[in-house]
Order: sequence, then C-alpha cells, then structure tokens
Amino acid sequence: MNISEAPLHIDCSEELGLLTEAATNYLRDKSTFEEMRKLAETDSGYDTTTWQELADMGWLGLAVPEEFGGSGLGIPELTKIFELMGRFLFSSPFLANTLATQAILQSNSDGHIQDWVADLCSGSKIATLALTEPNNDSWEPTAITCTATKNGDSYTLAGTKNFVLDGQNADTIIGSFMIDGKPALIMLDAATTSSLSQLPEQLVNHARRSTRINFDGVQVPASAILATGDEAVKVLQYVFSLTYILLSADMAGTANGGMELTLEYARVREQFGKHIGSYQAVSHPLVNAMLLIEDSLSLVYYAATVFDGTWGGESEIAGRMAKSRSAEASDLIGRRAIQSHGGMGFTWECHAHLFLKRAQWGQYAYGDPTHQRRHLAALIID
Amino acid sequence: MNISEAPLHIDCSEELGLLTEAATNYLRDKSTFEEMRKLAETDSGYDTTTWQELADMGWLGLAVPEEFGGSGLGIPELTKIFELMGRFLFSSPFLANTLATQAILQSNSDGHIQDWVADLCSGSKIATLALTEPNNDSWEPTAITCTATKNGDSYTLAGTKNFVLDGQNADTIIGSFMIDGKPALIMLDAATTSSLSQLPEQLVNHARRSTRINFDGVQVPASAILATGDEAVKVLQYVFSLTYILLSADMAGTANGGMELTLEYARVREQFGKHIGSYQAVSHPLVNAMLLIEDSLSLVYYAATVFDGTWGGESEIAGRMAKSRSAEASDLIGRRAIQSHGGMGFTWECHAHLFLKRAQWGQYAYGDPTHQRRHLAALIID
Amino acid sequence: MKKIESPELKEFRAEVNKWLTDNKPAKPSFPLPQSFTEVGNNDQFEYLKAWQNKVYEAGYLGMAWPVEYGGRGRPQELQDIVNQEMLNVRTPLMVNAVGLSWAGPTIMKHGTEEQKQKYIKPILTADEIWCQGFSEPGHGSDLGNVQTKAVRDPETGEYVLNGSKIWTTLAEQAEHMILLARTNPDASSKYAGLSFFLAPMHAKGVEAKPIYKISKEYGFCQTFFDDARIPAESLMGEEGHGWMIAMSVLTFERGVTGGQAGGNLFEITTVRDVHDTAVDCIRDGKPSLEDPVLRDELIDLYISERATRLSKHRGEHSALLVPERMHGLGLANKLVGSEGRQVLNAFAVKIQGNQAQLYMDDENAINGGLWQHGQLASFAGSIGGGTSEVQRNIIAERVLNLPKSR
Amino acid sequence: MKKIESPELKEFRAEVNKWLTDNKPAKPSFPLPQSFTEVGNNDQFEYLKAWQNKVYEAGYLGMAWPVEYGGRGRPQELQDIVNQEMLNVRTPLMVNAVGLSWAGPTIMKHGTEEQKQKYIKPILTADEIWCQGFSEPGHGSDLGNVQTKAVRDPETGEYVLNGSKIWTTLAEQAEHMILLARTNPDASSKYAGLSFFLAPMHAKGVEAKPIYKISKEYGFCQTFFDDARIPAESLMGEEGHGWMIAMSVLTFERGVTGGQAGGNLFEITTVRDVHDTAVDCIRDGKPSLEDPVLRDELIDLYISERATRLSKHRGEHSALLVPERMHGLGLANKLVGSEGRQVLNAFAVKIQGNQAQLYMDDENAINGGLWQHGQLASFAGSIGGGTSEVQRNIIAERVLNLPKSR
Repeated sequence: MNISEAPLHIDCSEELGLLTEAATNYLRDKSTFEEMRKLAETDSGYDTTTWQELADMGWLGLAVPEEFGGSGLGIPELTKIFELMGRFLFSSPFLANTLATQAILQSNSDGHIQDWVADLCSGSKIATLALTEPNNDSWEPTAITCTATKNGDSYTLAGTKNFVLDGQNADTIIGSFMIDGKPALIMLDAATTSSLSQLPEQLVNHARRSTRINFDGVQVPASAILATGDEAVKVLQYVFSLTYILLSADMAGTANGGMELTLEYARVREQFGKHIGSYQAVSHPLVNAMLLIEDSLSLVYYAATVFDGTWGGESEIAGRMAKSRSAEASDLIGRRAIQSHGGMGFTWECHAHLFLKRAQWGQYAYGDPTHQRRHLAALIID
Repeated sequence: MNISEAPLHIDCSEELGLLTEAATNYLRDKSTFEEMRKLAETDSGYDTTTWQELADMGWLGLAVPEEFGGSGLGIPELTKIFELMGRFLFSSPFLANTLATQAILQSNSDGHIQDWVADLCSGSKIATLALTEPNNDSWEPTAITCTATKNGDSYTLAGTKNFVLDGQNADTIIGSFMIDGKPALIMLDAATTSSLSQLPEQLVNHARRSTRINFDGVQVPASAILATGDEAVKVLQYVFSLTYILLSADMAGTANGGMELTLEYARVREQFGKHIGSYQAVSHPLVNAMLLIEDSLSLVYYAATVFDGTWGGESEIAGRMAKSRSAEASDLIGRRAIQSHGGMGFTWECHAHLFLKRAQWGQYAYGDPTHQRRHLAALIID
Repeated sequence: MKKIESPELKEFRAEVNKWLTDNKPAKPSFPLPQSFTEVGNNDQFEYLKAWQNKVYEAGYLGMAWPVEYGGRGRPQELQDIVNQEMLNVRTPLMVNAVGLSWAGPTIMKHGTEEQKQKYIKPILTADEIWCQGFSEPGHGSDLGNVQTKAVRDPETGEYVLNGSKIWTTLAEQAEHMILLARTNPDASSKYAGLSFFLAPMHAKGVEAKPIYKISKEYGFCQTFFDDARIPAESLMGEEGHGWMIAMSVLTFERGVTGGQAGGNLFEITTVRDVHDTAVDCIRDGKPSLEDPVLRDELIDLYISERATRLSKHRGEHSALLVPERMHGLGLANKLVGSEGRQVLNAFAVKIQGNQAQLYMDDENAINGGLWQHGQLASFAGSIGGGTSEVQRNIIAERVLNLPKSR
Repeated sequence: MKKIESPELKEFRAEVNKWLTDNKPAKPSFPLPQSFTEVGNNDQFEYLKAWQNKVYEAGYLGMAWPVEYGGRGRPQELQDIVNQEMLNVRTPLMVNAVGLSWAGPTIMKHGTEEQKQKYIKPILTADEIWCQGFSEPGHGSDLGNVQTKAVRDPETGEYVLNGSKIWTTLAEQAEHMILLARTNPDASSKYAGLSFFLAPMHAKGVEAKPIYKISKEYGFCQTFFDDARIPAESLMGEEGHGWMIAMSVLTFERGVTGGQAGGNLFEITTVRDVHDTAVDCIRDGKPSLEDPVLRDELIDLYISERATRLSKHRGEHSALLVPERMHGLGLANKLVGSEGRQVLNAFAVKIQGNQAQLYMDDENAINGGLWQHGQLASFAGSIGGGTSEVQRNIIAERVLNLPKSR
C-alpha cells in the first residue's frame, strides 16, 4: 500500500463550537418540515428572505477571506454548516453558490474575483457550476466533451451539461469546456446570455433544483475565461474534492435527521402491546445505522481537517472515503426510517421519505460508493 | 443476456424418496458426533468397516451403470447422498472415490473401466483425482502446468499437485498433465509407484484428508494414459461440473445440520429469563440462514436434474450457481451456530465449529462464490 | 412423483401462451401499475378491469373453482400454468386481486352457499371489486387491537359500523370489503370479540378517502364508517369467529398458495429487465455491464432470482422438502419476494451512474424513472400485509419452531 | 479544544516510539497470541510477563495512576500516547490484561486504601496475575443469575465458596480473581444478594481446569470452588453491593476508556497486514490484488478501519459529538472492534484462493495459517464479555434511548 497513515486528527476549534450552536438553533427554527415541504412545491426551491439572512449571518462567504467580503473561516466550519443543513433538510442554492464562489477564488482570476465574489457573499447574486455531461455520464472532473471554439474575439460554445445545481436560480454559470483539447473554465453571465437553452430537471430529491443546459452556439467574450489548462484542472480538482466533503456532510446530517425522526417514533409507537423500539428487529438495525453514521461523521470531519484541494494524496483519499461511507449511512437510515414507521412510513404525509430522497440524490451526485472505492483502490493499493 | 430460461424442474423420483429415507436412517445412526470426532483423530479419517457397508449398500457405485458393477441410479440420487453426508458430518473418501470413478467412466477407456470400476464399486480399491496445483492456484480444470514427457515406452512426470483428496487412502490416483502442450489424464497405480512423494495436508476441516504430491521423475507406462486432448478436456469439465454439485450438496447438508444443532439449543437455552430463540437478534438471523439454505437446496436439486457434464450451457451455469449459494448458506449458518451458542459455541466440546469448518473447506475447494460469479458473468452476461 | 410435464400439459401451456400473446392488450399511453396496490387513477382501473374480464371469459381465471359458482371445475395445475405464462408473456395484472386471492378463497372456505352464489362470479369477472378492511390507524397489523365497532340493531338485525380502516386498497372502486370489526367489547379475550363481515361499500356512512404515497401517487385509502348500517347477512360465520377467519385470510395473503382463483397480482420485474436497462447505461464513461463489481452484483441477483423461483416451485410441489420444515417455503414467499424486489430496484438505480439522480417526469430519466419509482414503491411489499419483521417472526415460530418472540 | 499535538507531546511520542522499537523483544520461536484470552502455554505466558514488567520498569504503564500505589502520577494523555505507539510499533500485548484494565481500575475506584496498597503495584509489574470470575456455566453473561455461593463463617469471618465460574482466562496462572458470588439467597432481589470479592486463587478448594477452544488450543478455564475458604478482607465494598461493582467493571470491559492502567491487550491486525498478505496471493492464476471485486472489498475494509480509528479518537476526545448521543462512541468500541476483526479475517482467508483450504501446521499455509486461525479466534470477541447481541441491546438502550428489549 502506497500511503502513509495520516495522524489521527480532527479539527474542532472554538469558533466551530459557537457556530454549531448558532446554526443549529437557526436551522431548527427556520427549516421546519412544513416550511421545507412548502418550498419543495415552488419553482425556485428556496426562500429569498432566508437567503438574505444567510448572507447577513456571513454564511454565504463563510470560507471566503475577509478581504473579498467573506467571513474568513475555514472548511471545517463550512462542513459543519452543510451537516446541519442536511440534518434539517434545508433547501437553498447554498451548495451551488458555495462551490462556484470557491471555484472563482481558486482560479486566481483577479477580475472575476473582484466582479463577483463580494456579490456572491452578500447574496445579491447567485452562482453555480456546470461540470458533468449526459454525453459520457462521467463523475470525474476532466472528462469534458463540451467545447469552446475561438471565433474572432469571442468563443462559441457547444455541448450539453446536466445536473447544473440551481441553474434556474443562478445569475452566473461556470462551465467546463475544452479549448483546443485542453480543459478550461468559462463563466457565463446568465443575464447577458439570453440564448441559453436551459431545462429544469426532475431529481429523486424533489426539494433539490437543477437544470440541463445546451450551450450550442452560445457566444462568450474572451474575458469569460476563468482558467485554462493545468490551472483549470487544478480548480476542477479542488472543486470536486470540496464537493465530496460538503455532500458527505449533508448526507451524514441527513442521516442524523432521519435517525432522530425514527427514534422518536420507535420510542412511543406501540405494536402488539410493546413499544416498537423494544423489538430487536427494530432496534438493532438502528444501532447498525448509528455506527455507520458515527463513522461517516468521523470521516467527514477528518476530511475537512486535512483538506487542501489537491488531487492524489490524503486530501482526495479522505474526501472519497467520506463520500463513500456517508452515502451508505444515509441510504441505510433512510430505508430504515420508512420501514420502521410501518404503514405510516409509506405515506407522503410522514417525513421519513424526505430523508431517503435527499440521501439518494447525494449518493449519486459526484460518484456513488462503488465509484469512489474504485478510485480509492487506484490511489491506495497500486 | 445470452441464456434462455430453463424450465422450472426438479427431479424427484420414487427411488430418490426411498433412498433418502434409508440413507438418513443409516447415516444418523452411523455418523454420530462421537464417531466422527474419533475418526478425525485418525490418519486415514475413515472407518473401513463402514466403507464396506457403503459398498454393500451399493453407494460406492450409485451412479455407475449396472453393467460395470454399479447400482445404475443417477446424479440426483448421488446428490442426495452427499447432502445427507454433509448433514451428518460423515467423513470418508466417498467424494474422492466417486469423482475418480466417474472420471474413469467418462474417459471411455475400456481397459481402465474393466480394470478398476468394479473394484471401486465393491470397495476393494479406492481412487482419487489430482487436478489442482500450487503452481498457479487455479480453480479451473485446464490450467495445468504438470507435464508428462514421452521417454521411450513410458512417460516421465513432473510438477506438483495439491489438495489430492484422500491421497493417503487411495490405491490409484488420476492426475492431469500436459503432454506436448495438450491436457491428458494419467492414472497411476499407487502401489506400483513407490517413488511417489506424497505429504498429508492440514485442512481447515480437520476431518477431511488430502495430500500434496510431487510427481517429479515418476515413470508411468503409456497404458496409464486415460484420455488426451479434447477428450481429456471433456472428462475434466465433466468432473468439475459434478464436483460443483456434490460439494454444494455437501455444504447445503452441512448447513442443515448446523441449523438443527442451533435450533435445538435456541429452543431450550435460557438467558435473562427467556429462551434465547425468542430474541429476534437470535431468531431473525436464523430465518435468514434458513432462506439461504432452502435456496441452496433448490439450486442443488435443479443442478442435479439438468446435469449433463458439458461446459458452456445450463449444466455448468446451474452447478456454479449452486456452488456459490450453498457456500454462502453453510458459511452463514456455521458462524451463526457458533455465535448463537454463546460461550459454549467457542469451545472444542460444542459441535458448532465442526459445521463451520466443513463449510469453510467446501467453500474454497473448487472455487468460492466470487470466483463462481465471475465465471457465471462471462456465461450469462456476455 | 415425477415432475416432468406431461405432453398434455405442455400442449396446454403452449395454447395458453399463444392466447395470452395474441390477446394481450396494447400498451396504453399512461404507465401501468406494477402491483394492484399501485392503481392510482381511473384510466388504469378501467384498462385492467377490462383485461381481467377478458381473461375470465376466455376461461383462464378461477379454473379450479366449481362451475356452479362461476369457476371452470378444472385441475389446479392448469391454473398454475396460466399463472406462470401470464408472467412469461408479461400480461397486465389482475385488478381484483383482493377478491381473487383473499376474499374469494375465504368465501369458498367459510361462506354459506348463498354467499358463494352471490359473490364468487362477480369477483372473477371483475364486475365487483373487493377491498380489505383489517388494519386500523394506530395499530398497523396488530389485529388483536381492532377498534372498529359493529353493533347489532336488535330490531332490524343490521349492524351499525363506527370506526376507520386504513390501507384499504381500491376502496374507492370497491363494491365490497372483507371487514374485521369488534362486535363484543366485553368478550373473554380481545380476539373473541371480533367478527368478520362481507360489507357493502356503498352503504350510507361509508366513505373512502385516498392516501398519498411516498411516490406522491394515490393507491390506497382510509375508509371511514360513521353510523354505517350493513345488513345482517353481511356477517360471515358466527359473531366472535372473526379472528379465526381473518387468520385464514392472512395465510392466503402471506403467500401460501392453494385455493386462490389465480392470475398475476404483480408485474414482476426480473434481473433480465435490469440487464436490458444496463446494456445502455454508462458509468463514468464506461458501459455499466463492463464494470466487474457491478457484474458480480448482477450475477448475485440472478442467482437469487433463479433460486427464489425454484424454491417457490419446490414448495408448491412439495418436492424434496426438508422434513423438519415442511411448510417453510410457502410462508417465506412474501418475505423473499418483497425484499428481493427492493434489492433489485436499488441495483437497477445504481447501474445508471450519474443518471440515477433523475426521477419520473424527467424526459431524460432512464426507462422513464421506472426503477427510481420502483425503489420507492417496493416498500409497499416490505411493510404492507405484515412487515418483513413480522414475517420473520412468523417463520421463526411456525417453521423453525422457536419460542414466540414477545 | 484544539487537538493539534503540542511540541512537548510530539517529543514524548518520539521518545516512546524509540524506546519501544529499541526494547521490543525478539520474536520467539513459538507463535504469540493475538489477544490475552489466547495465551495457551507457559512459554507464551513467561515471555509476555517479562515484557510487561520491562514496560512497567521503564515507566510506561500505570502512568496516570498515583505514585503511592506504584503508578507514575503523570497525565492520562501520556499513557494514551504510549498505548498508541505500542500498536504502531507492534509490541507484544500486556498479559495481565484483567488486572490492568478491569480489576485495577475497580480497586482504584471502589477499593480501600489497604487494598490499593496491596494489589495495584503487582498488577503493574505482572507479578500477580488477575482473572475474572463473573460468568457461570449455564448462565453466560446473565449475571443476575450467579449461583456461586459465598457463605460467611461467623466464627472466623472467612467466606466459604461453592460453585463454578467459566471463561476464567489465565486462571491457572492467576494469583487473584475478581469474583461475583451470592452471599444472600433470600435478598429482596436477585441482584441485592450478590457480593464482590478479590479472591485468592491459591486457596484450598479452588481448582482451575483448562477449556479447549474451537481452535483446539487452551486459553481459558473453568474454575471450581469446593468449600474454598477465603479471608474476610477479600470482600470488596459491603455485602450485597456486588452487582453495582460488577456493572462498573463491565463498563471498563465494554471498551469505555478512562481509568485503566494502559497498554495494549490485543495485537491488532490491520488492513495493511491483509494487503501485505494479498500481495503474494494468487486466485485462479492471477494476483488477488488485481481482482476488481476483491479490490472493492479491500477498500471497503480500509475505509471501515480508518473510520473506526477516527471514531474512537473522536469519542476519547469528545470531539464534535452528536448532542443526542454523547456516549455512543465509547460504548460501541467492543462491538465495532470485534465484528471488524471477524470481517477482516474472513476477507484475509478469501484472498488466498485455493490455498484458503489450508490451516495452521501445514507448511504451505499462507502466513502459517494466521488468518484461518484468526477467523476462528475472532469469535472470542463477538461472544466473550457480552455477545454482540447484548452490546447492541446496551447501545439501543443507553445511547439511542430506546425502551429495554426484554
């Protein structure tokens, strides 16, 4: 095995403790089942007033340096927010906007940073990423077939992207394209790109929003290019690594939420004269789920601690491990939540299915456990 | 998928019913835990008086045509005997002798059939096969590196075979060797091959006997050749297919025995004021094991019904499916047997471990489930 | 007991196969349910009702039931062949499932001559749909706790019903309900106070309200009884015998075969279907079927499916059963089937790779989101009609002879 | 609560690592046990006893225990570092495990000043080995049913013991036993009649008989008491307080950390060891590590191992715990560890392909049959000290706050 064991270490600063408390209280209050079910029926899937509150609390720029309008905290704090959003099934463009903001920051393109980051932190603009494609169904960052072809002073785009998170809510979209056979990141101002052909997608998690975008014929100026070549690859790898952690945190949190819902029911519901939670057929699978959830949380916190956004080392390994395990944990508890609720669990009215659906989406976005293990095998065994 | 679904069909003749009853009674009486534990401590691992009784009952030639001294029954009957031998942990060279006898019959070598089959059916001689090799650790019939080189009127052998079942008990050994790059089967008379270098192996099932044989320099006459080329390949494939079924039957039977032992204990043993079998943590895993065992039995009976010994079609598919599932069933119940017996289960005195050990050996002999599924995928998907 | 099919049976099988293939209705524009518990709208209902009627008229339903009640008086093995061929040819399911498989056999077993004359034929023709009123909100499958009251009006002999039943599949379309209700709250045991009714659904005071499922479709109802009056002759057997009859219904429901009218109640999705879906799936740029890990899983599912089918066959024909557990295979049918369906659907989602994120209504969803939907719908099997947990208890007690797990 | 190690601790870790590496005893000619419950002969025992003594003399054992009893009076985190480095350097295990981890902490918590003076130091030096007498034949871990009687002789004050204890690891070598016995058969409850003793093993009437394990090795004993007389001062706490003290011992035994003397009680086999074995393994003519299905399983095990270690770390440092279950990680240690070991050993057998059939004593067995043996030995973990089933009950009740499962 090629890797050296990293030290046992999980970052848990005082700031993190305070933030956790505040965020738990805020989200518990704001993200009620009723509220989230209402939002799921809307086109945008989020509440603009709440979004502005996130901005005011500094969450939209949580891991953005203060000089660019952010809060100057780190990835562990950001991760904790995602965990809690999963815990309370919070829906908003937070994932899309956070990833796009980090992509801009990592590009080192001063112009784009100046033009966009402060607005993205303040909530006045929303950004997203367009990275995966129906064409090859790849889960890896540089499998790009969309192209940008130089055409005088501008570039003509071609190809289709799918799973563009909150594409319908975004003011700007950062897409990956090949320019002369090399990856590049291009930033489209949605307002000025009127010809964009964008279709909402129907996801297994109906509270989540995304679109499929056909870029054929779209013209962008040369200034739209955020990064090219190796630099673009580095940004893409950074963004994917971060996505693993944030999605893992969301799923681990979702799993925790599903667990609490199920435990509450198992403690009070009676069948055949006993509380169902006293049956080992109910309680032991929940113990197994708890163990998986705790392992997921440990891996998520560890991945956030050692994160540096580079590919090939412990940062990538930790992120993929977290993504793999938390997908399994949230899937298992999502299923147990429905099953443990019996007949009620099969109804729309019961909240159990909301957790499974959120878990299902998170599991398949950016690579499921089998996929992650295949890449880990190459990193660890060979 | 390339295969057409075979009809649902399991052969269960009247002869089979009568044989089952007789064999159950005989083996229950003869193959007690005490008797089998005693035999396990001996070098040969079997009882010669019992062996003669098997011969007298016609079991040694159960699926051998009457014209050659056998009982003229079929593979389903033979399979049932193996299941019951597994059920009662019976130990003897029955597997080795049966497979070797069938190999001789399949070779169509009249001389060998005349010379050996009647003696093998009557119990006066014991035969075995030497097919796998430590050199390539293969589980497939034609991966042969041992060689036979023509040397005047005779052949000089070279190479090592392992897991020669009951090699220490056999009067004749049929080995697979390459002659001029083509597979051949050669039959050695152990009595006349004094130079044979044979070492007993220590198996996970300590009641099972096998040896590792180094053939370097052994000389055999040309008349020792049983089959060559395509004919040898056909015999090898026949023998492997049959082995899958017989080992599967043995494992499914072993699983049944382990289940009965465990159920008996779970019905009477009390812990914390209740019978342990009333705890779902004990009973539900046993239900799961039962379902696996029933599936194994269904696959075994089906495989025995459709068996024709050829490679590439439903006969091979059925055999490999049975081998895969019954390995899992017997492994699972073997583990549950030990676990369900609690502290007692961990002692030598308790019989639970005998079932796990027999299952473990059967699982790895001639290919474990992962291996079988890999070959099945090639047969079914591609 | 040779089980090789006789030439006559083989011929019959071929004949059935041909009829089904020729007469199978064209695929409708709307998606069809995979189970009778998933009938979600009137289009589906009418389409399926017409098909059941056609099958009956052709003589392929209720074949082993007596002619005098509308059956065909033929051997059960012919109906078995029809059932198998329905799955092979993949014809639509029998919509009057509760009638054909639970209410009908129960009437045949416990009903009066008059009840048989009245109810059996319309069950077969699908003219009168049946639903089941056992479970109640708050008690699930714990039938000993049934609270719905049936009070006999001493003047008219009618029973006055009050209470509510849940998971009453097809209650909106049904003409009748098999109903378990409490006639004597002071009986010697909670079981002895229960009675069994063949209750009319169109009585005043009976109201069925649809329940949304996790897939956001309709499919079953909650049925409310508010001083609903049903005639005296609705009672089956005697007052206080309800528990015994209900248990006999549950035996049919839990998958033990024998006595049912026949027909397929589910559309069975098979490993072959998953394979056929997988052929066009790409995971991470490569065909899903080339991934050795997925191949391993697919074959594992294939072995399970073959084994399940063989075990069912073995159970039905009492072929080479383990003497210690003669009834194990029949009692395991529901458990094995429902859990198998869950695993199969989950795998069929997994092979889709990145596309697994899409749900029904997305035009790019693979197979129209069939498998994602199936994954959700599959919980109906592991929960409805007694959860998998309860099924394991039953097998542990009745087959493995282990002490009751209370 | 920053958890980045201070420079002082880092330096200490390096110093410990060096000492362990330099002083680790040479591998003996006989195989060493992987757990203290597997010490099977005197060679192993003497070798391990000498090593524990050496570690103690170097100041690396009982570091956080008070100096007056033989400890070193240093911070617990130093002992934690030593424990970790013992696993890293793979030094032999501490043979007086029961003394260091269960008896010792119990004496420190419940013992008199005199008892601490008398017992603690010889525990650390390994001069006096301890065994545990809780379980009895016929009752397993159901301690409420303890039948061994301790009757006080009113004249001498001695207690007279009759009965038998099972799974008394190292009873033949032990000087003392922590013993749960019934002093009052007529107490108000079966728990109130129990008392806790620090019993001498060399009293007349005490006999330890070895028990064969499924691997056909010795490793634990059944201990018989036949009118054995032990002194009055063997009683710990008061008569009738035995249950409470025993529960406190079980807390240590179930993997909750804090209060133990330290040292490794097991040799931990890791995924890396399995990988290193796999490098030379061939399955069906190809290197095992090239098989994508096995790679998938190996990585799954690797993720589990990393997660287990991180979760243990998180539990010990109360780092970012889920507020609803603050004590979950500590209580899960034994369950996760023992089941993990079982899965790991089974996989390590599987990668061997055809060679998996061989057992210890066969000269061609891979790694001398280590993994085949480990697979059998691993049941000690999932059974001993409370089965995995009991562990799940405990977690369900105490961590998930679910109602008791009786």
